[in-house]
Amino acid sequence: MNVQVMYFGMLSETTGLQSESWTLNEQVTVGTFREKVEEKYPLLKGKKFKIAVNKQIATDSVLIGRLSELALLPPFAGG
Amino acid sequence: MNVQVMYFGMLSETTGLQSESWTLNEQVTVGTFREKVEEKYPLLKGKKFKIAVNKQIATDSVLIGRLSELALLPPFAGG
Amino acid sequence: MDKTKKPKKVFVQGPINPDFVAKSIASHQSKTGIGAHALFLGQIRADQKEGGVVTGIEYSAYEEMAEESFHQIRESAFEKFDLICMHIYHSLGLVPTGEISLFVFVSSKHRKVAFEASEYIVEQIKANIPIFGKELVSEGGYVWKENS
Amino acid sequence: MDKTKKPKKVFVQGPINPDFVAKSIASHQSKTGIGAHALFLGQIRADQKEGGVVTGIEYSAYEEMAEESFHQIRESAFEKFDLICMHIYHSLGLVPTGEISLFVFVSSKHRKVAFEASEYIVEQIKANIPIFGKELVSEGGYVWKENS
Repeated sequence: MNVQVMYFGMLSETTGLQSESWTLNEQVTVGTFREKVEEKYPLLKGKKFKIAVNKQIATDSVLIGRLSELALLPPFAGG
Repeated sequence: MNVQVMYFGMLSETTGLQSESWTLNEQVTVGTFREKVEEKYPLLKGKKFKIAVNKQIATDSVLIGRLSELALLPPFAGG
Repeated sequence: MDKTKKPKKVFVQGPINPDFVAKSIASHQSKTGIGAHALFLGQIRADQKEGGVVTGIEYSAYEEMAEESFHQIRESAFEKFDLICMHIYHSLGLVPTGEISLFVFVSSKHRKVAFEASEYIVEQIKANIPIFGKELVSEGGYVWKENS
Repeated sequence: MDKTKKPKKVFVQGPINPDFVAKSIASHQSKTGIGAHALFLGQIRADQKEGGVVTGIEYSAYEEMAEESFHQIRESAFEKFDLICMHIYHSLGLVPTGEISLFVFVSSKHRKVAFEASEYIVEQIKANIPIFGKELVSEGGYVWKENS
Protein backbone atom coordinates (compact mmCIF):
# COMPACT_ATOMS: atom_id res chain seq x y z
CA MET A 1 0.00 0.00 0.00
CA ASN A 2 1.10 3.59 -0.53
CA VAL A 3 1.33 6.17 2.22
CA GLN A 4 2.39 9.77 2.15
CA VAL A 5 5.27 10.63 4.52
CA MET A 6 6.08 14.24 5.48
CA TYR A 7 9.28 15.55 7.07
CA PHE A 8 9.17 18.73 9.11
CA GLY A 9 11.66 21.26 10.43
CA MET A 10 15.20 19.98 10.81
CA LEU A 11 14.10 16.54 9.57
CA SER A 12 13.32 17.90 6.13
CA GLU A 13 16.95 19.02 6.05
CA THR A 14 18.13 15.57 7.14
CA THR A 15 16.15 13.82 4.43
CA GLY A 16 16.37 16.57 1.85
CA LEU A 17 12.63 16.24 1.32
CA GLN A 18 9.39 17.84 2.44
CA SER A 19 7.43 14.70 1.66
CA GLU A 20 7.52 11.51 -0.34
CA SER A 21 5.44 8.46 -1.07
CA TRP A 22 6.32 5.14 0.61
CA THR A 23 5.19 1.67 -0.28
CA LEU A 24 4.57 -0.33 2.87
CA ASN A 25 3.21 -3.77 3.58
CA GLU A 26 -0.21 -3.99 5.17
CA GLN A 27 -0.13 -4.39 8.97
CA VAL A 28 3.03 -2.38 9.41
CA THR A 29 3.36 -0.73 12.81
CA VAL A 30 4.73 2.72 13.53
CA GLY A 31 7.69 1.04 15.25
CA THR A 32 8.55 -0.91 12.14
CA PHE A 33 8.17 2.17 9.98
CA ARG A 34 10.49 4.05 12.36
CA GLU A 35 13.16 1.36 11.80
CA LYS A 36 12.70 1.56 8.04
CA VAL A 37 12.93 5.32 7.85
CA GLU A 38 16.06 5.32 10.04
CA GLU A 39 17.53 2.68 7.73
CA LYS A 40 16.81 4.81 4.67
CA TYR A 41 18.08 8.03 6.30
CA PRO A 42 20.79 6.97 8.79
CA LEU A 43 21.25 10.56 9.96
CA LEU A 44 17.79 10.38 11.58
CA LYS A 45 19.10 7.94 14.18
CA GLY A 46 20.63 10.59 16.40
CA LYS A 47 17.58 12.82 16.26
CA LYS A 48 14.57 13.08 18.52
CA PHE A 49 11.35 12.83 16.58
CA LYS A 50 7.75 11.73 16.97
CA ILE A 51 5.62 10.13 14.31
CA ALA A 52 2.10 11.33 13.64
CA VAL A 53 -0.40 9.11 11.85
CA ASN A 54 -3.33 11.03 10.42
CA LYS A 55 -2.42 14.09 12.52
CA GLN A 56 -2.23 12.20 15.82
CA ILE A 57 1.01 11.44 17.62
CA ALA A 58 1.29 7.64 17.48
CA THR A 59 3.09 5.14 19.69
CA ASP A 60 5.24 2.41 18.13
CA SER A 61 2.51 -0.25 18.44
CA VAL A 62 -0.03 1.62 16.30
CA LEU A 63 -0.86 -0.09 12.99
CA ILE A 64 -0.54 2.03 9.86
CA GLY A 65 -3.65 1.79 7.73
CA ARG A 66 -4.29 2.35 4.02
CA LEU A 67 -4.23 5.96 2.87
CA SER A 68 -2.52 7.03 6.09
CA GLU A 69 -0.71 10.34 6.25
CA LEU A 70 2.52 9.96 8.21
CA ALA A 71 4.63 12.81 9.52
CA LEU A 72 8.02 12.93 11.22
CA LEU A 73 7.99 15.71 13.80
CA PRO A 74 11.12 17.11 15.45
CA PRO A 75 10.82 18.85 18.87
CA PHE A 76 8.16 21.56 18.98
CA ALA A 77 9.11 25.20 19.17
CA GLY A 78 5.81 27.07 19.31
CA GLY A 79 5.39 30.17 21.44
CA MET B 1 -2.93 69.06 69.08
CA ASN B 2 -4.60 69.40 65.69
CA VAL B 3 -4.77 66.61 63.15
CA GLN B 4 -6.33 66.47 59.72
CA VAL B 5 -8.92 63.71 59.25
CA MET B 6 -10.10 62.58 55.81
CA TYR B 7 -13.19 60.54 54.97
CA PHE B 8 -13.24 58.48 51.79
CA GLY B 9 -15.83 56.78 49.65
CA MET B 10 -19.09 55.94 51.40
CA LEU B 11 -17.69 57.36 54.67
CA SER B 12 -17.60 60.85 53.24
CA GLU B 13 -21.34 60.41 52.66
CA THR B 14 -21.83 59.20 56.21
CA THR B 15 -20.05 62.19 57.68
CA GLY B 16 -21.04 64.66 54.99
CA LEU B 17 -17.39 65.75 54.78
CA GLN B 18 -14.28 65.05 52.73
CA SER B 19 -12.03 66.15 55.58
CA GLU B 20 -11.97 68.18 58.77
CA SER B 21 -9.59 69.23 61.48
CA TRP B 22 -9.74 67.51 64.87
CA THR B 23 -8.28 68.62 68.17
CA LEU B 24 -6.94 65.59 70.03
CA ASN B 25 -5.01 65.14 73.25
CA GLU B 26 -1.43 64.04 72.95
CA GLN B 27 -0.89 60.29 73.35
CA VAL B 28 -4.21 59.38 71.81
CA THR B 29 -4.28 55.94 70.19
CA VAL B 30 -5.99 54.97 66.98
CA GLY B 31 -8.41 52.87 69.04
CA THR B 32 -9.42 55.88 71.12
CA PHE B 33 -9.80 58.00 68.02
CA ARG B 34 -12.01 55.31 66.50
CA GLU B 35 -14.31 55.50 69.52
CA LYS B 36 -14.44 59.29 69.28
CA VAL B 37 -15.22 59.38 65.61
CA GLU B 38 -17.97 56.77 66.03
CA GLU B 39 -19.37 58.89 68.86
CA LYS B 40 -19.40 61.98 66.69
CA TYR B 41 -20.87 60.13 63.67
CA PRO B 42 -23.00 57.30 65.09
CA LEU B 43 -23.79 56.01 61.58
CA LEU B 44 -20.14 54.92 61.28
CA LYS B 45 -20.72 52.19 63.86
CA GLY B 46 -22.28 49.75 61.44
CA LYS B 47 -19.60 50.28 58.79
CA LYS B 48 -16.35 48.46 58.10
CA PHE B 49 -13.45 50.85 57.92
CA LYS B 50 -9.71 51.02 58.47
CA ILE B 51 -7.81 53.98 59.78
CA ALA B 52 -4.61 55.13 58.09
CA VAL B 53 -2.11 57.30 59.94
CA ASN B 54 0.27 59.09 57.64
CA LYS B 55 -0.72 56.85 54.72
CA GLN B 56 -0.17 53.58 56.59
CA ILE B 57 -2.97 51.35 57.80
CA ALA B 58 -2.73 51.50 61.62
CA THR B 59 -3.84 49.09 64.32
CA ASP B 60 -5.77 50.37 67.34
CA SER B 61 -2.69 50.48 69.56
CA VAL B 62 -0.76 52.94 67.38
CA LEU B 63 -0.20 56.36 68.95
CA ILE B 64 -1.26 59.37 66.92
CA GLY B 65 1.52 61.94 66.77
CA ARG B 66 1.53 65.67 66.11
CA LEU B 67 0.79 66.75 62.57
CA SER B 68 -0.55 63.32 61.71
CA GLU B 69 -2.78 62.85 58.71
CA LEU B 70 -5.61 60.47 59.53
CA ALA B 71 -7.90 58.82 57.00
CA LEU B 72 -10.98 56.65 57.37
CA LEU B 73 -10.97 54.07 54.60
CA PRO B 74 -14.00 51.96 53.65
CA PRO B 75 -13.49 48.59 51.88
CA PHE B 76 -11.24 48.83 48.84
CA ALA B 77 -12.65 48.43 45.34
CA GLY B 78 -9.66 48.74 43.02
CA GLY B 79 -9.38 46.63 39.90
CA MET C 1 15.80 48.77 31.30
CA ASP C 2 12.91 49.77 33.46
CA LYS C 3 14.10 48.78 36.89
CA THR C 4 14.43 52.26 38.33
CA LYS C 5 12.16 52.22 41.31
CA LYS C 6 11.00 55.79 41.51
CA PRO C 7 7.22 56.15 41.88
CA LYS C 8 5.47 56.09 38.53
CA LYS C 9 2.21 57.61 37.50
CA VAL C 10 -0.50 54.97 37.90
CA PHE C 11 -3.79 56.85 37.80
CA VAL C 12 -5.43 57.84 34.57
CA GLN C 13 -8.62 59.83 34.22
CA GLY C 14 -11.49 57.72 32.83
CA PRO C 15 -11.20 54.38 31.00
CA ILE C 16 -7.95 52.85 29.77
CA ASN C 17 -7.96 52.81 26.00
CA PRO C 18 -7.00 49.68 24.00
CA ASP C 19 -4.75 51.90 21.88
CA PHE C 20 -2.86 52.83 25.02
CA VAL C 21 -2.32 49.10 25.63
CA ALA C 22 -1.01 48.73 22.07
CA LYS C 23 1.43 51.62 22.57
CA SER C 24 2.67 50.08 25.81
CA ILE C 25 3.33 46.78 24.03
CA ALA C 26 5.07 48.47 21.09
CA SER C 27 7.34 50.41 23.43
CA HIS C 28 8.77 47.12 24.73
CA GLN C 29 9.88 45.77 21.38
CA SER C 30 13.31 47.33 21.73
CA LYS C 31 13.85 45.40 24.99
CA THR C 32 15.17 42.24 23.40
CA GLY C 33 15.79 40.40 26.66
CA ILE C 34 12.03 40.06 27.06
CA GLY C 35 10.51 36.72 26.04
CA ALA C 36 7.13 36.90 27.76
CA HIS C 37 4.56 39.59 28.48
CA ALA C 38 1.58 38.95 30.75
CA LEU C 39 -1.16 41.56 30.64
CA PHE C 40 -4.16 41.74 32.90
CA LEU C 41 -7.11 43.98 32.11
CA GLY C 42 -10.01 44.59 34.45
CA GLN C 43 -13.24 45.39 32.60
CA ILE C 44 -16.46 46.78 34.12
CA ARG C 45 -19.23 44.18 34.16
CA ALA C 46 -22.94 44.86 33.70
CA ASP C 47 -23.81 43.03 36.91
CA GLN C 48 -27.41 42.91 38.08
CA LYS C 49 -27.96 44.83 41.33
CA GLU C 50 -31.10 45.68 43.28
CA GLY C 51 -31.42 49.06 41.59
CA GLY C 52 -30.88 47.72 38.09
CA VAL C 53 -27.90 46.78 35.99
CA VAL C 54 -24.45 48.36 36.51
CA THR C 55 -23.77 51.02 33.88
CA GLY C 56 -20.35 52.08 35.13
CA ILE C 57 -18.10 52.59 38.12
CA GLU C 58 -17.08 55.98 39.49
CA TYR C 59 -13.63 55.53 41.05
CA SER C 60 -12.04 57.70 43.69
CA ALA C 61 -8.91 57.14 45.76
CA TYR C 62 -6.81 58.38 48.59
CA GLU C 63 -4.32 59.24 45.91
CA GLU C 64 -1.21 60.05 47.93
CA MET C 65 -1.51 56.84 49.93
CA ALA C 66 -2.38 54.85 46.82
CA GLU C 67 0.74 56.04 45.02
CA GLU C 68 2.84 54.91 47.98
CA SER C 69 1.05 51.56 48.12
CA PHE C 70 1.56 51.03 44.38
CA HIS C 71 5.23 51.80 44.90
CA GLN C 72 5.43 49.16 47.65
CA ILE C 73 3.77 46.60 45.38
CA ARG C 74 6.27 47.44 42.62
CA GLU C 75 9.21 47.02 44.97
CA SER C 76 7.99 43.72 46.38
CA ALA C 77 7.20 42.38 42.90
CA PHE C 78 10.68 43.23 41.64
CA GLU C 79 12.13 41.55 44.71
CA LYS C 80 10.04 38.38 44.41
CA PHE C 81 10.13 37.92 40.64
CA ASP C 82 12.84 38.21 38.03
CA LEU C 83 11.01 40.88 36.05
CA ILE C 84 12.38 43.09 33.31
CA CYS C 85 9.49 45.56 33.23
CA MET C 86 6.34 46.29 35.18
CA HIS C 87 3.60 48.85 34.63
CA ILE C 88 0.34 49.46 36.46
CA TYR C 89 -2.45 51.78 35.35
CA HIS C 90 -5.73 52.34 37.17
CA SER C 91 -8.67 54.58 36.31
CA LEU C 92 -10.12 57.39 38.39
CA GLY C 93 -13.50 58.96 37.66
CA LEU C 94 -16.17 57.29 35.57
CA VAL C 95 -15.50 54.06 33.68
CA PRO C 96 -18.57 52.85 31.78
CA THR C 97 -19.54 49.19 31.60
CA GLY C 98 -17.46 47.29 29.05
CA GLU C 99 -14.48 49.57 29.43
CA ILE C 100 -11.16 48.95 31.17
CA SER C 101 -10.24 50.28 34.62
CA LEU C 102 -7.09 48.31 35.43
CA PHE C 103 -4.08 47.41 33.28
CA VAL C 104 -1.21 45.42 34.77
CA PHE C 105 1.68 44.71 32.41
CA VAL C 106 4.69 42.60 33.36
CA SER C 107 7.54 41.41 31.17
CA SER C 108 10.23 38.85 31.86
CA LYS C 109 12.67 36.58 30.13
CA HIS C 110 10.61 33.42 30.71
CA ARG C 111 6.87 32.91 30.86
CA LYS C 112 6.51 31.37 34.31
CA VAL C 113 7.72 34.51 36.08
CA ALA C 114 5.36 36.69 34.05
CA PHE C 115 2.32 34.56 34.94
CA GLU C 116 3.16 34.49 38.63
CA ALA C 117 3.98 38.17 38.89
CA SER C 118 0.84 39.21 37.04
CA GLU C 119 -1.44 37.35 39.43
CA TYR C 120 0.51 38.49 42.49
CA ILE C 121 0.31 42.14 41.51
CA VAL C 122 -3.41 42.06 40.71
CA GLU C 123 -4.18 40.40 44.07
CA GLN C 124 -2.06 42.97 45.89
CA ILE C 125 -3.86 45.83 44.15
CA LYS C 126 -7.30 44.47 44.99
CA ALA C 127 -6.36 43.99 48.66
CA ASN C 128 -4.11 46.92 49.48
CA ILE C 129 -4.77 50.04 47.42
CA PRO C 130 -7.18 52.63 48.85
CA ILE C 131 -9.37 52.92 45.80
CA PHE C 132 -13.15 53.25 46.17
CA GLY C 133 -15.84 52.58 43.61
CA LYS C 134 -19.45 53.57 43.21
CA GLU C 135 -21.31 51.16 40.94
CA LEU C 136 -23.86 53.25 39.11
CA VAL C 137 -27.05 51.36 38.29
CA SER C 138 -29.54 51.80 35.51
CA GLU C 139 -32.41 53.01 37.68
CA GLY C 140 -30.38 55.97 38.84
CA GLY C 141 -28.90 54.94 42.17
CA TYR C 142 -25.58 53.45 43.08
CA VAL C 143 -23.96 50.75 45.22
CA TRP C 144 -20.54 51.02 46.83
CA LYS C 145 -18.30 48.29 45.48
CA GLU C 146 -16.34 46.07 47.84
CA ASN C 147 -13.56 43.72 46.75
CA SER C 148 -13.82 40.16 47.96
CA MET D 1 -20.83 35.06 22.97
CA ASP D 2 -17.86 33.28 21.55
CA LYS D 3 -18.40 29.74 22.66
CA THR D 4 -18.98 28.20 19.25
CA LYS D 5 -16.30 25.60 18.97
CA LYS D 6 -15.65 25.50 15.27
CA PRO D 7 -11.94 25.67 14.39
CA LYS D 8 -10.71 29.24 14.21
CA LYS D 9 -7.88 30.71 12.27
CA VAL D 10 -4.79 30.75 14.49
CA PHE D 11 -1.85 31.26 12.15
CA VAL D 12 -0.86 34.69 10.94
CA GLN D 13 1.94 35.45 8.53
CA GLY D 14 4.84 37.27 10.21
CA PRO D 15 4.78 39.11 13.55
CA ILE D 16 1.64 39.89 15.53
CA ASN D 17 1.11 43.63 15.58
CA PRO D 18 0.33 45.52 18.83
CA ASP D 19 -2.51 47.26 16.96
CA PHE D 20 -4.05 43.86 16.31
CA VAL D 21 -3.95 43.24 20.07
CA ALA D 22 -5.70 46.59 20.63
CA LYS D 23 -8.41 45.70 18.11
CA SER D 24 -8.95 42.34 19.82
CA ILE D 25 -9.38 44.07 23.18
CA ALA D 26 -11.74 46.70 21.77
CA SER D 27 -13.91 44.03 20.16
CA HIS D 28 -14.65 42.60 23.62
CA GLN D 29 -16.03 45.78 25.13
CA SER D 30 -19.56 44.91 24.08
CA LYS D 31 -19.34 41.65 26.07
CA THR D 32 -20.40 43.09 29.38
CA GLY D 33 -20.29 39.82 31.28
CA ILE D 34 -16.49 39.95 31.07
CA GLY D 35 -14.68 41.24 34.15
CA ALA D 36 -11.16 40.01 33.48
CA HIS D 37 -8.92 39.62 30.46
CA ALA D 38 -5.58 37.81 30.66
CA LEU D 39 -3.29 38.27 27.68
CA PHE D 40 -0.04 36.45 27.05
CA LEU D 41 2.41 37.62 24.41
CA GLY D 42 5.51 35.70 23.39
CA GLN D 43 8.28 37.98 22.14
CA ILE D 44 11.46 36.91 20.32
CA ARG D 45 14.55 37.31 22.50
CA ALA D 46 18.01 38.30 21.27
CA ASP D 47 19.59 35.26 22.95
CA GLN D 48 23.29 34.62 22.55
CA LYS D 49 24.03 31.44 20.57
CA GLU D 50 27.25 29.93 19.28
CA GLY D 51 26.85 31.59 15.90
CA GLY D 52 26.02 35.02 17.31
CA VAL D 53 22.93 36.68 18.66
CA VAL D 54 19.41 35.64 17.59
CA THR D 55 17.98 38.10 15.06
CA GLY D 56 14.65 36.36 14.51
CA ILE D 57 12.82 33.07 14.31
CA GLU D 58 11.54 31.52 11.12
CA TYR D 59 8.44 29.49 12.04
CA SER D 60 6.93 26.62 10.12
CA ALA D 61 4.26 24.14 11.10
CA TYR D 62 2.43 20.99 10.16
CA GLU D 63 -0.52 23.28 9.67
CA GLU D 64 -3.39 20.82 9.31
CA MET D 65 -2.34 18.94 12.44
CA ALA D 66 -1.65 22.19 14.29
CA GLU D 67 -5.14 23.50 13.57
CA GLU D 68 -6.61 20.29 14.98
CA SER D 69 -4.36 20.47 18.04
CA PHE D 70 -5.32 24.10 18.65
CA HIS D 71 -8.94 23.06 18.43
CA GLN D 72 -8.38 20.36 21.05
CA ILE D 73 -6.70 22.88 23.36
CA ARG D 74 -9.67 25.24 22.90
CA GLU D 75 -12.14 22.50 23.73
CA SER D 76 -10.28 21.33 26.80
CA ALA D 77 -9.83 24.91 28.04
CA PHE D 78 -13.54 25.66 27.69
CA GLU D 79 -14.27 22.43 29.55
CA LYS D 80 -11.81 23.08 32.39
CA PHE D 81 -12.38 26.81 32.87
CA ASP D 82 -15.46 29.00 32.98
CA LEU D 83 -14.32 31.18 30.07
CA ILE D 84 -16.37 33.67 28.11
CA CYS D 85 -13.90 34.10 25.25
CA MET D 86 -10.66 32.61 24.06
CA HIS D 87 -8.40 33.50 21.14
CA ILE D 88 -5.03 32.15 20.06
CA TYR D 89 -2.79 33.60 17.37
CA HIS D 90 0.61 32.26 16.32
CA SER D 91 3.03 33.47 13.70
CA LEU D 92 4.35 31.59 10.71
CA GLY D 93 7.32 32.77 8.69
CA LEU D 94 9.90 35.24 9.94
CA VAL D 95 9.42 37.06 13.24
CA PRO D 96 12.33 39.42 13.99
CA THR D 97 13.78 39.79 17.48
CA GLY D 98 11.64 42.05 19.69
CA GLU D 99 8.43 41.20 17.85
CA ILE D 100 5.54 39.03 18.94
CA SER D 101 4.94 35.47 17.75
CA LEU D 102 2.25 34.24 20.14
CA PHE D 103 -0.88 35.95 21.46
CA VAL D 104 -3.18 34.10 23.84
CA PHE D 105 -6.26 36.04 24.96
CA VAL D 106 -8.77 34.71 27.48
CA SER D 107 -11.71 36.50 29.08
CA SER D 108 -13.88 35.48 31.99
CA LYS D 109 -16.20 36.89 34.61
CA HIS D 110 -13.65 36.65 37.41
CA ARG D 111 -9.88 37.06 37.38
CA LYS D 112 -8.81 33.71 38.84
CA VAL D 113 -10.18 31.74 35.92
CA ALA D 114 -8.48 34.04 33.44
CA PHE D 115 -5.07 33.64 35.08
CA GLU D 116 -5.35 29.86 35.27
CA ALA D 117 -6.64 29.42 31.74
CA SER D 118 -3.98 31.67 30.26
CA GLU D 119 -1.14 29.67 31.77
CA TYR D 120 -2.78 26.35 30.92
CA ILE D 121 -3.23 27.28 27.27
CA VAL D 122 0.30 28.60 26.82
CA GLU D 123 1.78 25.43 28.33
CA GLN D 124 -0.41 23.28 26.10
CA ILE D 125 0.69 25.20 23.02
CA LYS D 126 4.37 24.88 23.89
CA ALA D 127 4.05 21.13 24.46
CA ASN D 128 1.55 19.94 21.88
CA ILE D 129 1.45 22.01 18.72
CA PRO D 130 3.64 20.89 15.79
CA ILE D 131 5.33 24.22 15.21
CA PHE D 132 9.02 24.38 14.33
CA GLY D 133 11.38 27.31 14.62
CA LYS D 134 14.73 28.20 13.12
CA GLU D 135 16.57 30.74 15.26
CA LEU D 136 18.51 32.90 12.83
CA VAL D 137 21.78 34.19 14.25
CA SER D 138 23.75 37.30 13.45
CA GLU D 139 26.71 35.54 11.85
CA GLY D 140 24.46 34.06 9.20
CA GLY D 141 23.65 30.56 10.43
CA TYR D 142 20.73 29.22 12.39
CA VAL D 143 19.84 26.90 15.26
CA TRP D 144 16.68 24.82 15.49
CA LYS D 145 14.69 25.89 18.52
CA GLU D 146 13.43 23.30 20.98
CA ASN D 147 10.88 24.04 23.73
CA SER D 148 11.85 22.97 27.21
